[in-house]
Amino acid sequence: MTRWAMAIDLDRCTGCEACVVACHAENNIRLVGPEEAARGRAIHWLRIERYYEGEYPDVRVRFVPVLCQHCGAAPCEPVCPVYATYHTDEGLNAMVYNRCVGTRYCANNCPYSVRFFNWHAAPWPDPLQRQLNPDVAARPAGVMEKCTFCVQRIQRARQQAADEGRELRDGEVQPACAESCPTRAIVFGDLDDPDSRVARLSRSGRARRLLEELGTHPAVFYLARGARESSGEP
Amino acid sequence: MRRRRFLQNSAAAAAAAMLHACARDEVAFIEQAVARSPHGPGESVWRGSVCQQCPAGCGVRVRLVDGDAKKLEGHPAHPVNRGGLCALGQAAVQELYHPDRLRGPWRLSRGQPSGAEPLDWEVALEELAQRLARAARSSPQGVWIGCGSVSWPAQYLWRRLAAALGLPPPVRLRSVEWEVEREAARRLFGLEDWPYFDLERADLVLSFGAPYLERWRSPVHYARALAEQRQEPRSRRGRSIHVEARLSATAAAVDRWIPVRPGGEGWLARAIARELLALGRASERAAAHYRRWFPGPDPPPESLATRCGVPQEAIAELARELAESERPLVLAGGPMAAQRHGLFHVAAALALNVLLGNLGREGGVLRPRRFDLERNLPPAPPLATLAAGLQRLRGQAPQAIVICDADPVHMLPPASGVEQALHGASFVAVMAQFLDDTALLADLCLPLHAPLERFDIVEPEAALHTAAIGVGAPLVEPLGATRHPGDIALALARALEVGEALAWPSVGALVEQVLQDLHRRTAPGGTGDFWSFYEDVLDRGGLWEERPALDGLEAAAPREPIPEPKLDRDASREPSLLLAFETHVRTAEGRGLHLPWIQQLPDLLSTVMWDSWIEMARADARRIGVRTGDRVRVSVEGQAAFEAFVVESPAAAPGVLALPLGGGQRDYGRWARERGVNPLRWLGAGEVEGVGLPAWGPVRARVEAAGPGRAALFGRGLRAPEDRPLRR
Amino acid sequence: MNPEDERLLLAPVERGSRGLRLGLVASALAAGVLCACWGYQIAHDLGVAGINRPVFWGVYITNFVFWIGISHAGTLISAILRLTGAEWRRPVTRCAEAITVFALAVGGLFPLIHLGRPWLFYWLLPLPNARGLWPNFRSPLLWDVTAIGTYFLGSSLYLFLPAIPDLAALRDRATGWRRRVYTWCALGWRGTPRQWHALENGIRVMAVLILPVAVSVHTIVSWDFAMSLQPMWHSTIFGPYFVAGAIYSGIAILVAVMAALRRGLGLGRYISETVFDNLGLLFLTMALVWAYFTFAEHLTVWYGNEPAEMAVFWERVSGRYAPAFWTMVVLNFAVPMLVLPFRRGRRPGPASLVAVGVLLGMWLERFLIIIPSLANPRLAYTVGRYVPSGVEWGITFGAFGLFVFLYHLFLRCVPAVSLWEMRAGAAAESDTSLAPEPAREGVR
Amino acid sequence: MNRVRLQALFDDAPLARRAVARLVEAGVPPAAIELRSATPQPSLPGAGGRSWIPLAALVGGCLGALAGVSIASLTALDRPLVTGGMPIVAPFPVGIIAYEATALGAILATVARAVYEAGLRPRRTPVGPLDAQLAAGGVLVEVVTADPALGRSCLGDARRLALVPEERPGS
Repeated sequence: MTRWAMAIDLDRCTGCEACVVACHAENNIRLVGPEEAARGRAIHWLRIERYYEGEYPDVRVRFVPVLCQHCGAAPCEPVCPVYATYHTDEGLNAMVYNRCVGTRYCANNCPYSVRFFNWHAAPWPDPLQRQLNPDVAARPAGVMEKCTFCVQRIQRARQQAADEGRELRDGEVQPACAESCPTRAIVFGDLDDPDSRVARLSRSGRARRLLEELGTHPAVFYLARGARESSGEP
Repeated sequence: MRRRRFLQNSAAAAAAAMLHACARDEVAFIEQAVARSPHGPGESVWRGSVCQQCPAGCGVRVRLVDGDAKKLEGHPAHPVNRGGLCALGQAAVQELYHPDRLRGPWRLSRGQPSGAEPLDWEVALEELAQRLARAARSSPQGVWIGCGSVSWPAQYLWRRLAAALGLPPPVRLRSVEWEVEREAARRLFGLEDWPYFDLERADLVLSFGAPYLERWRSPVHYARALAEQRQEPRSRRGRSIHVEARLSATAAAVDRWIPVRPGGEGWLARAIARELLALGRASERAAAHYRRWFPGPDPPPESLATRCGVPQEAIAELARELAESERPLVLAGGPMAAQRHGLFHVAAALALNVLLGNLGREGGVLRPRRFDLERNLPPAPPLATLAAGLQRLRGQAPQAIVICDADPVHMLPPASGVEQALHGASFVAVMAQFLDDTALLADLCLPLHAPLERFDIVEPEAALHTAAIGVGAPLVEPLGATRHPGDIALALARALEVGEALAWPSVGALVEQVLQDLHRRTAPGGTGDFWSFYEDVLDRGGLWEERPALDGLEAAAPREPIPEPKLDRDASREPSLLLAFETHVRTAEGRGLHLPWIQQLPDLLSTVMWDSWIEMARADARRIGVRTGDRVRVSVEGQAAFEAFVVESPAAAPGVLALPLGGGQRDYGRWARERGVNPLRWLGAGEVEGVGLPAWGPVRARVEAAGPGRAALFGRGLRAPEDRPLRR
Repeated sequence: MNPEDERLLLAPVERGSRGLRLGLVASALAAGVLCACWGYQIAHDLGVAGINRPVFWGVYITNFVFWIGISHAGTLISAILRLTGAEWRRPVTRCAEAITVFALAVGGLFPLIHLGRPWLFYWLLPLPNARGLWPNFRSPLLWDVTAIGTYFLGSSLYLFLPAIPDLAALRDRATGWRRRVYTWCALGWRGTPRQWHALENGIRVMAVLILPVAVSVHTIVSWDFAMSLQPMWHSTIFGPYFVAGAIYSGIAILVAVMAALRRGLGLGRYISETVFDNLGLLFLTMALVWAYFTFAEHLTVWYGNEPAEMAVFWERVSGRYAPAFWTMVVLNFAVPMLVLPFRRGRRPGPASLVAVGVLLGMWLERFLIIIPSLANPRLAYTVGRYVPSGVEWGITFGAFGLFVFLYHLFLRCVPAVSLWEMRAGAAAESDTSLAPEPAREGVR
Repeated sequence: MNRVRLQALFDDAPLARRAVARLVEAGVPPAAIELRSATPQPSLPGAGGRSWIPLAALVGGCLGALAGVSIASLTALDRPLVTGGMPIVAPFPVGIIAYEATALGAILATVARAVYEAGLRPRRTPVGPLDAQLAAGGVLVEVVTADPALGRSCLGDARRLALVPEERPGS
């Protein structure tokens, strides 16, 4: 049994947003343009939230890369009237674009505000469409979308492993964000494998989860800033 | 085996067919590449290459599907980026397929939209050749060639061409702060290069202004280094402190931010030096050097404190921390270096390394290592420094100007005189991928290959303690009738009958020759099959030493002292100080802003997309009655300048306005056209003392409300709800 | 009740009037605005609306909740009055029940309007389909579909059943095609004792059945919000809170409509001051109930002082939405408290003015429940702004037009006041008949 | 020999009842007599009797509930997708659906039963001269008979009396 999860080391994250662009490049996320962006329609499956603490001159800033937390008990799932979003047995919070009718209820019920709506159809001025990733469906207007943990990469890796007649290795599957991360702050893997890096990080004393108190069982672990303690951390 | 035959064939063919050689050989290469891949249609092929979005020279892996580039990833083994790739690098693939890329030569009429007409390459090259010849005949000094390309073949071949034609060497076109940092390195360490800062192994990093987590040198490399410095094998977590007038993304990411008065960085460094000397941390020799660099009497501590705006005790504590730490390291640079006293700021800060005695030591300042690519090639004089180049530009108006892969009009302040020169020159040719501010002023515009469409070698401009080059091969069919700048030089050489001086049929051939040389030098005893080596290098997208080396670095015997700013009373009546800053994607070069991914990337701190913004303290904003998202009108030194969005920041110092670099291009494609403001147009501030470059930096300014606006902010919230001040 | 009463009540149906025709045309135009805007939106995608991230629901859902609330006027009230056998109900019931049906029709449109892909709305119905997928009954939206469906069907029948005798009367007087139509509608009603008996029994049972449905409908609408984790949505009292608000706004529109009928059709003799006086008292009670719930809701949030919820709370009472909030408090509480307690304040004129104010106030209440919560999600980074677009305003306006239009049509087809119930009322007053004898066998 | 339709309008229910009594004594088959009124007249023959509507409502409700439970649970079991960590057949939602379905079933059954008990179905009904005046109140007694004399003999005390020749089907 596999349960995909992610660990993000906030002590390594410098907020460079390479992951954000990598996500766009991998997942055919549409450009909305300045006007739409000003209307709050910009789409970033992954964003770096920054929070100020204190006032000038002693200000601190916290960065939190926020993406779909692929909750074990996802509030977005039961409210979808057409099963457009549901839970795969690998713990992914899957989004089926062509089932979606666009009630946007899932987005309202997501405490992490990581779901996005296609308010318009996507423009790809020629030859920009040549960059589109053939493994990822382009979304029509009127449907929700969100981070998929790069499910296409998971599929590809699994296929390859199958071809070579072996199990998936830890760290073999890398979402676009994790792969691009200059500081290697993002670790992805199988939580059910106790020896996987992500599993070990999730047991670290620095590990927290976002809005855990809501009982959503997020699959993304955040490692707090500051010195790591030796226990368990790879 | 088939590879070798192909290459020989193609080389021969290329040699035979003069002008189109390069193009054909590349197409052939691509066909080969696809044919060689074991995958069928629709399958991904991964090939190595090198990123050219900035001079850092990261190694990349390119995902190709059916001949189209789909995705770039960092090369895990490349010493510069070790698998990471920054936002700009990721976006290179979008640049490749940008709908507004130049796809053929154009005759332009100095910015006038009328009279622009497409040309054939033959015609274009013919004209360029004649113009160059004529100008060279009248006076070699009358030809001004500027080169901003990070491609080594482009630089080498143009240098070579200039030499062959008896023209002055091409000018390295980089933004001012790069040059100032280089000058500081020359004076302190006697380097004709940028020193390498071994951040990863330092246990205390003190940076003055250098936005090393954003765009300085190689953000990817230094960000990774910081992460490791904090964690990987070491037991104790390293500390990092950042000194800057504004809370930059770097300041936010390090452990502690020390705000200084704009223009006070150097004085803080001097104050720390004073403490260190007092603590006796510095060796006699180092102290002596320091005294010769800064002969002036140390101002009293309290005056130093007021000059840098940092309380004395904080300074003392900082000095103590430095003195006590095992491997302290001081970095300096960034926009701060482009100020009038930039050299002073950078030098004063870097000099601390000398006092701390960490030169040439682990976790200290190291001598950069390079493969000497030109050792066994026909010699070519190095690029002229920007300072020298601008000197010449101001001297006598050049007849012909050729710009290769750079946008000096955008990235240098007007005081540089580049724009006037372009207007004055009788002929201007620009090699560019896009119609940027410089290309707009050209008579002749020659379109360039995108990096993924051409053979290339890139040397990390700010080299590491590991010699490395990136090698790129054409992986996709050129989008249009474009060329490698080096191939243009070769074609010109042939047309101008100096072909024997540049005897390579194409850049591909030059790359091959250099690699052969490197193979001889690096491979044990030059053994091993060159073609497998060649293929291996192309597949990995480069060649690099496996492990870093410690090259000694000595403080240079000081010749002249570093010019110190004299305390001039600030006469201006304008209320606030306006300074410009870099972000992860916004640099003086303004590169990347033509890409929607980059434009739509929310700025880390302000979360603004698609435009420039003015960052100011909430109190100041309230005073003029604006709030985040509104428009303000900014006037600089009394005259109306520009409009921009306001973003209130809890971290902004009262009375200080900050404006991001980049933006304000006149064209540069549909997504950058007339978007935002180019601060350099307004922040001109005399000359950088001791360097002779046009300075830009904090200027006195005034803002007033210009009505409500709708800034594109991605996240409006500033604080986590639990931090909200209690309402009573 | 004499023939000219008859004529007067049937006049709108049989002869109509200039006013009615004008109203019909005007409201038809207004309804046209809705169609035009919706068409434009379908053609140019939902992006033409002002909704955005994180405010994914805007005035469309506000209107939905508002209109469904409105629909609680008729059926609920008339059912209660029938069961309690309140005599003054007689002139009220018909026009009240009509309000329910048409408000539901209008409100039911909005979930469709707000869909990203409205042409796929039927995917929300449990129909066998090629996708081999059934709707997800765990979603409150499916509860909405069933509840509103039931309520619409029920209240339509509940409107139709008591109207049969009047339809028969119209049938007997009409000629030509209208006669044919009425013949069909009247189901061959003859008015035999047996028919009367069945009809009255039917109506009584229906009245009992429709009440729990009416209560459940707005409870479920409230659960659309209460089931979610949004700050200030996740509240247990939302069910009763919404029902109270619904009845409140329902009475408001009932008062307004009856005042309009009174003036427009000159029905002052039937819809008398006493009717308004009684309704006014009910109105006052609901004002108090609504105020009580609103207070309780905000008190618990404020005292609980949970950060995410407080963000929404302050946004409402002192932030960007404070003007709307305090307008709502004035219109829904202050004004009714100042006017309705007094007999003169419950007269048609003032009462209807208060009612219009309350309608606006209740619309604002729905708006304030939906928008500030969405604009202040738990992760404060994503604070949002929302400005409704022209299209959204157009559709909102058009919805009122559509309602008025449907109501006009209704007035042209069925008497606004139930003839036979008025007759029965009159008869009951002047009833001097002897005690009934046991009925004879076999008489049909 | 042709039959006639006698219509007699009485001021109130008691008079009408007596008239009916007389007609029955005169040997008119009860089936040939019909009473009509524009308001409910509980005291008229046929107005009493027990009604099965409540029972119908009950049965309809049970059927509705059954339908509700089955549609909510069977459709879920048909596509067993787990969402939000909830059980595939979640009790609360099923309950809510069942609740609404119950009401729906009961309502439909009630209306159907009421219509049936009233013997209503869309059809034309012959209207006599006096029907129009019924609206003003009173009770109408209608007899279809071969002997017009009945009118005078039994319905003498009616407020108004009318005689219509019965149109034969087919003639």
